[in-house]
Amino acid sequence: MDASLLPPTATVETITLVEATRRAVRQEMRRDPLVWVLGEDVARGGIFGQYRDLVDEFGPERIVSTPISEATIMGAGLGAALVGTRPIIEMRIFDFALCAMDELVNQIAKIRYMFGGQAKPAVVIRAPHGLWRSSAAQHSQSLEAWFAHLPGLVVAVPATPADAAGLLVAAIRSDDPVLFFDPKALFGATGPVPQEIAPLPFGVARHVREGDDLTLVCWSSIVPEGERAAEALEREGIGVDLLDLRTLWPWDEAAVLASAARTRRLLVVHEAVRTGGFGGEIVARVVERLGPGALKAARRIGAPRLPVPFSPPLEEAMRVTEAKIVAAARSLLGA
Amino acid sequence: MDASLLPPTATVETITLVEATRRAVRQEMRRDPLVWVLGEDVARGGIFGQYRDLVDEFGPERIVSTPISEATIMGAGLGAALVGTRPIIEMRIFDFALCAMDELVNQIAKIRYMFGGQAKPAVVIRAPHGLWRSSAAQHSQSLEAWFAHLPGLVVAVPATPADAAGLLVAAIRSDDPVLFFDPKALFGATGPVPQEIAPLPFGVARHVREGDDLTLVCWSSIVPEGERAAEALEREGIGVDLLDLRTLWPWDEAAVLASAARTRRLLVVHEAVRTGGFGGEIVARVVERLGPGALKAARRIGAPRLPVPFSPPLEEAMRVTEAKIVAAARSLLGA
Amino acid sequence: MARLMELYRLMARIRAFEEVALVAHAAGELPGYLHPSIGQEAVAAGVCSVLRRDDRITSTHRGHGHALAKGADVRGMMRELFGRAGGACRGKGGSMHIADFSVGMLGANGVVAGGIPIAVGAAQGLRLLGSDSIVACFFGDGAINRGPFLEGLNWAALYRLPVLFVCEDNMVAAFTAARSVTAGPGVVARAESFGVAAESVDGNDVEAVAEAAQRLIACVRRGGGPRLLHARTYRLLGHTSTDEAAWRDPDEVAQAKANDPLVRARDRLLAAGVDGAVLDAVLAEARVEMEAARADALQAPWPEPAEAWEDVQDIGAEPVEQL
Amino acid sequence: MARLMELYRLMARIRAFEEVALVAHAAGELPGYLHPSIGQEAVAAGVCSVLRRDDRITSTHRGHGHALAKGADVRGMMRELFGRAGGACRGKGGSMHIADFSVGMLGANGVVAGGIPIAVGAAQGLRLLGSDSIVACFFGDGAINRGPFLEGLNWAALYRLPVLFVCEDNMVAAFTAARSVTAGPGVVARAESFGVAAESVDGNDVEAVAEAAQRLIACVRRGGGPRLLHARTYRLLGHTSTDEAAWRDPDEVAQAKANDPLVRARDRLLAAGVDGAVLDAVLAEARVEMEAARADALQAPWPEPAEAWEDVQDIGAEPVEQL
Ligand SMILES: Cc1ncc(C[n+]2csc(CCOP(=O)(O)OP(=O)(O)O)c2C)c(N)n1
Ligand SMILES: Cc1ncc(C[n+]2csc(CCOP(=O)(O)OP(=O)(O)O)c2C)c(N)n1
Ligand SMILES: [Mg+2]
Ligand SMILES: [Mg+2]
Repeated sequence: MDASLLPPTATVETITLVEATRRAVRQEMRRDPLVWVLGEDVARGGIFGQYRDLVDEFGPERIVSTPISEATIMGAGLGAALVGTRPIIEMRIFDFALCAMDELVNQIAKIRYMFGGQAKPAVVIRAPHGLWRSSAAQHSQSLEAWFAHLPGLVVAVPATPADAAGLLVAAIRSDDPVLFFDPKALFGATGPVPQEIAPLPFGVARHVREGDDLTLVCWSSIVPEGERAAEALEREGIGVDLLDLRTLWPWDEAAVLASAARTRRLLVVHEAVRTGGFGGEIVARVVERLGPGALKAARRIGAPRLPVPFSPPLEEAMRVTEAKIVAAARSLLGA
Repeated sequence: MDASLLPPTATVETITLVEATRRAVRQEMRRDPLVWVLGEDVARGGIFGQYRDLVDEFGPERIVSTPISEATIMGAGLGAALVGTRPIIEMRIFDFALCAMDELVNQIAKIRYMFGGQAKPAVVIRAPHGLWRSSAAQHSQSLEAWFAHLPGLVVAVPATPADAAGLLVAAIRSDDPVLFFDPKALFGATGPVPQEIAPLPFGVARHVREGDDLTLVCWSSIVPEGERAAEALEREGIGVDLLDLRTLWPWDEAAVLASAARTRRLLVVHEAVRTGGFGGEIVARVVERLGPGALKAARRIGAPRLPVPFSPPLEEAMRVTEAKIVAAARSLLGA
Repeated sequence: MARLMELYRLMARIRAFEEVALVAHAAGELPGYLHPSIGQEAVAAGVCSVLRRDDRITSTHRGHGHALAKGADVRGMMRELFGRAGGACRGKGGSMHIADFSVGMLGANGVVAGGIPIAVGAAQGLRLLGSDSIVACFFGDGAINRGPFLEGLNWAALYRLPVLFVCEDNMVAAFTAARSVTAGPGVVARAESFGVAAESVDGNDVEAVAEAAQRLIACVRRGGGPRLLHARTYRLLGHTSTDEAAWRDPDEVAQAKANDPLVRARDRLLAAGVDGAVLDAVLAEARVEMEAARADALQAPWPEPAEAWEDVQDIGAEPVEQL
Repeated sequence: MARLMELYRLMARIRAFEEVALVAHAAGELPGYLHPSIGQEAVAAGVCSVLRRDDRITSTHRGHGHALAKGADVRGMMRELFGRAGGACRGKGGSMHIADFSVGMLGANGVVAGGIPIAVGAAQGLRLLGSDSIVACFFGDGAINRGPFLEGLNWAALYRLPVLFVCEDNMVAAFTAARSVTAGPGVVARAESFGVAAESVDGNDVEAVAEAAQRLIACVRRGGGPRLLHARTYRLLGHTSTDEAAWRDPDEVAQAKANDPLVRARDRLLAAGVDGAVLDAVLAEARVEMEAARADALQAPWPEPAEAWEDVQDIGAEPVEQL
C-alpha cells in the first residue's frame, strides 16, 4: 500500500509481515472479545511468532494451544463460530490443513448453503504456504487454486505487510469463512503498516506498477519477483502493468480485463504448479471476456508439475524466478 | 470405444458401466493374486454393486470390508503397495476422500518423489463422483481439477462402460497411483464391453464425433450431454468435433490442439464449477500454444460457484445441460 | 406417568414423521433418499427431552428424530425433505442436512462423525460466551472408528468442555455389522481411555435414556467436563429408504421388533393403567400431524431457481446466471 | 555384555551422526533444518536391534536414529541431509524424508502420525504376501492425539496385523508439553481400549527396550496381533536444529542429561568391567565414521537440476523445462 494513501493522521511504521499480522490480530482481539485463536503452539507465539506474547494479554482461553488434532482444530473452529464466536484457526503450515479437509471443504465451505443461510461460519483459517528454506514436498505446497474453485470460501493471498494486515482485519470481521494464505517466504519482508489497521476490501487488486506493454498478474510470494522483473524489463524499455491480485476469490477481474485490453499481452505468474493453477482461470476468463482477438499473446508461468524437492539446486530449477518472468515477458513481446 | 476397433475374435456384450468395472476388477484379480480391494461394505458388493459377489470368489482377505476410517483406508492402501501388493482403494463416493487427504495428497502423490524413486505407490483410488439423485452438497462434488493440478497422480474420468473398464485395467496395472473417478450418474449407462478387457492407454482422448465448426471438449458424466448437444447442433447444420478426454492427467493436448486449430472455436464443458476448473487449463493451454490469433472464440461451461443444492429445481438450475451447451455453441458460432 | 406419556408422544411423532416421509418417498413425492431412524426414537427423545432450548445438538445423516425432539418445526422439516420453499434449509439441504438453529439444532451431517468436531467447538464457544448451555453430540456406532471421534474425546476432556457424547449403537454401519469392524471392548472403553466417564443404557427404554442423560447432563452443566452415553438400540429398517437390509438375520430383526421402543413405552403405560384408546389417539394424532405436514409440503411451491445462487457467501457471491 | 556393547555402539553412531549433522548445519553446510533425536537413541536402537532385515519400519520427522538403526547406509543418509547426489533419496527428501527401502525403512514422514496408516497397511500387505515379516511403527507422544493413530489401532487389532506400535514419549510435542494437550491416562490406556496389549518401558534403558521389544515382537510375529510399546524418554535438544527450547525447566533438562541413554549404557558397561578406553574408542570411531560421511557429503556433487523432473510418475511425467 502506498503510504500516501493513508489518512494524514495515521501513524505508520515499517514492520515485518509477520509483525503486521500480529498487530492485526491483537487489534481485533482488543476490539472484539469474541475473537480468539486456536492452533498448535499458539500460546508459545506460533512457529513464526505470529502470536508472540498474545497469551499474556488475552490468556489461554483466547490464545488456545491445542493438541496435534488438525481435523478438530478446524472443525472446532467451525463449531465455535456457529454459537457466535469468531475463531482464528491457525493451521501452522498449509500442508497440515490436508489433515482437516473434510472439516474445511465439506463443512466450513458448505454449511451456510446446506442449511439455507442459518449458519454463520465466521472463521478465518490461517495457512502459511509456499516454498521456504528447503522444506521439501510436504511443507512447501501452494494449492490456493483449489479453494478458488471451491464454493463457499474467500481466498486471501497477500504479499505485503500492509495488505496482510488489512486483509486479516477484513477476514476477522467477515461473516464468510476466509482462507488466509500467509506467504511464508515473505514473513520477514518489511513495509509500512499503520498503527490502526483498516480492513482492506476483498477482490481489489493492487496496482503495483503502471506500464503499457505487458500486463503481469501475480500474488503472494511471487509479487517481489514480479516487481524485480518489471524493473529489469523497464530498464530494457518494456513497460509492465503489474497487478497483485491480493485475493483469488473474489478476484479483481475488472482490473485484469482493463489492463489486458490496453496492453494486449498477458502474463500470469504464480508459485503453484502451472497445470490446473489459477493462472488458467485468468487467461481463460480474459479470452472469454475480451475475445481472443483482443490479445496478441498470453502466457502463464508456474512450477512444473512436480512435488517440491529438498535439494537447493533442484528446488531452484523448478522455482518461479525473476529471470523466468523476464524471459517469458521478452518472448511475449516478440509475439 | 467403437466395437469395430476390437480384435475380430473378441466377444463383446452390452453391459452397464458398473458391471464393466466389476468385470475389469474380476479379470485383474484373477490374473494377479496381489490385486485386492479395501473399502467400506465392499464384501457386500459396494454401494453401487461394483464388487457384487467378488467376495465369494476371492474371499474376505482380498475383498476387505473395512471400518469407517477413510484416512486409514487410503493410507493402508499405500502401505500395502509399498510392500508389493496392488490395492484398489474404494472411497465409496469421492466426497469421503476429503477425510483422507493427507494420505492421498501428502503421502500417496509424493512418496515416490520424496524417496527418490524407492517407493512404488501402485494403488488405484476409486472415487465415484458428481451429481446423482439429489444428493446435495456433501455427496455430489466434482473436484477432478484439483488432482490434475497435484503432481504425482494419474487422473481418470471415463464416460463409457468400455472406457471405464479399459482405464481401470490400465490403472490396476500401473505403478503410478491412479485416481479413478467413476461417473456416478453413468453407472447405469450401457455399452459394448469385450469379455477380455485390454488396458486403455492414459492420455488419449476419444474422438466421439467429427465436425468442422466447433471443438467441444468434455469428460465424465457430461459426455452424453455433449453428444446430445452435438446431435442437436448438427441438425442445425453446425458440425461439432467432440472429444472425450478420458483422463485429465495426462490429457490429450495434441488432440485438442489439432481440433481447435482446425475449427478455431473451442468450447470446454465440465460438470465441475467453472471457476478454477480444468476447462481453464485447456483454454489457456490452447491460447498459449496456438496463439490467441488462431482462435475466433473460446468458452467454458461449468457449474456456477455454488455448493450443490438438494431441491431438484435448484440442482437443475445450476447443472450443466445439453440445452446450455447448445446455447453456448450457438453464441460461439456467432463470434 | 405424565413424563413417560410426553416421551411416548414425542416418539410417536418421530415415528409418524418418518413413516409418512417413507410413504411419500415411495410415492415419488420427495427427491433423493432418506435415512430412517425407526426403532431408535427413544435415544433422540430421551436425550433431547432433558435438554434446554438453548442447549445445542449436532446430529448425523439419520437426524430426523434428533431435530424433531429438539423442537424443530415439523412443517419446515417436511418441506425440506420435499425440497420445497419454506423448508428448514430453503430446500438446499434435504433430509441429510436438516438444521434448525432457532432451537439449537446445529445440523444433521452427511459425513459420518462430521458433527463431532463441530460439537466440541460449539461447547468451547459457549464457554467463551459465558453461557451454561451444553452440547449433545449424536453419532452412530460406526462413527467411533473415525479419527475425529477420538480427537473429539481428547479435546473435550482436555478443555473440560460441556459436551454429552451420545453414541447411538444400532448394531450396524450402513450394510456391515458394526461389531465386525470395531476392535476391542467398544465405545465406553474408548471414552474412558481419554478420561471421559461413560455409561451404557438400554437405548430402547426411553425413560432409562432420559434418566441417564439427565444425570450426565447435570454433571456436564456443572462444569464436570464431558460425558458419554452409550445407547444400545436397533435400526429396524434398512440403511436408506431404498435398502431392504435383506442380509440381516430374520430372527434378530423379529426380536428387535418385539423390543421396539414405542411398544415398550406403550406396555409400560398400559401397565400403569393408561387407557389403550388414549395411546392409540396419541399415535393417530401424530399421524394426522405428519400427514398434514406432508400435504402442506406437497402443495408448497418449489423454490425459485435463482435461489440456488443465495446463501453462498456475502462477498464474492456469483451473479445469477441467465436462467 | 556383547549385546549391550553392540547397542552402545549403535547408539553412539546415532548420536555421532546427529551431532555431526548439527555441526554441519550450524556451519551452513546443509540446507533446511533437522529434527535431532539426541537423548532418544535407546528407543530406535533397542527396537531395531531385534528386528529382522526383512521387517519394515515406518518413522517420523525425527527419524535419523530409526533409519540408522534399521541399517540404512550412513553415507547415503548424510548425503541426503546435504541434498547431494547419491543421497538416499537422491536429494529429494532431505532429513525429514529419509528412507531406505533396501533395509525395510519405509520412510520418515513430515506429517505427525503420517506413518501410522502406512504401517498397518504394510502389515496387511505382508500378510497377503504370506510373509512373516512384521512392521514396527514409530511415532511420538504428540501423535497420539491425531485421528489416524486411533484408526490405526482399531485397524491393526481388527485384522490382527503384525504391527508393533512404538510410542516415543519424549514428553514434548514441538514447543508444547505433550501432557498439557493429552487427556486421560495416556497411550497405554488408549491402546488397550482397542484390545491392543501395551506396556511401558524405560526408554532410556536400551536393554530394557530391546528386551520388551523382543518379547512383544515374538507375540506379533506368532500371529498374536498388534502390540504397543510405550517408551518413556526425553528430547535433550530443541524441536529443530534452530530451536533452543529455552522455555523448558532447566532442572528438568539437567536431570534428563544425567539420564542420557548413552551415559546409562556406559555406566552399566563400566560396572560390568569393560574398560573405559574401549568405550571411548567406540565413541571416537563413531565420530570418525560420521565425520567421514560429512566429508563425503561435502565433496559430493549436487544433483543435476534436470533430476528434479524424475521420479514423479511413469505416465504423464512432464518434460524437463529449458534450464
Ligand atoms: C466419512 C464417511 N464415510 C462413509 C459414509 C457413508 N455412510 C453413510 S452412513 C454410514 C454408516 C454409518 O454408521 P453409523 O455411524 O453406525 O450410523 P447409522 O447409519 O447406523 O445411524 C456410512 C458408512 C459417510 N457418510 N461418511
Ligand atoms: C499433522 C501435523 N501437524 C503438525 C505438524 C508440525 N509438527 C512437527 S513435529 C510436531 C511435534 C510432534 O510431536 P511428537 O509426535 O511428540 O514427536 P516429537 O517431535 O516429540 O518427536 C509438530 C506439531 C506436523 N508435522 N504434522
Ligand atoms: Mg450404526
Ligand atoms: Mg514428543
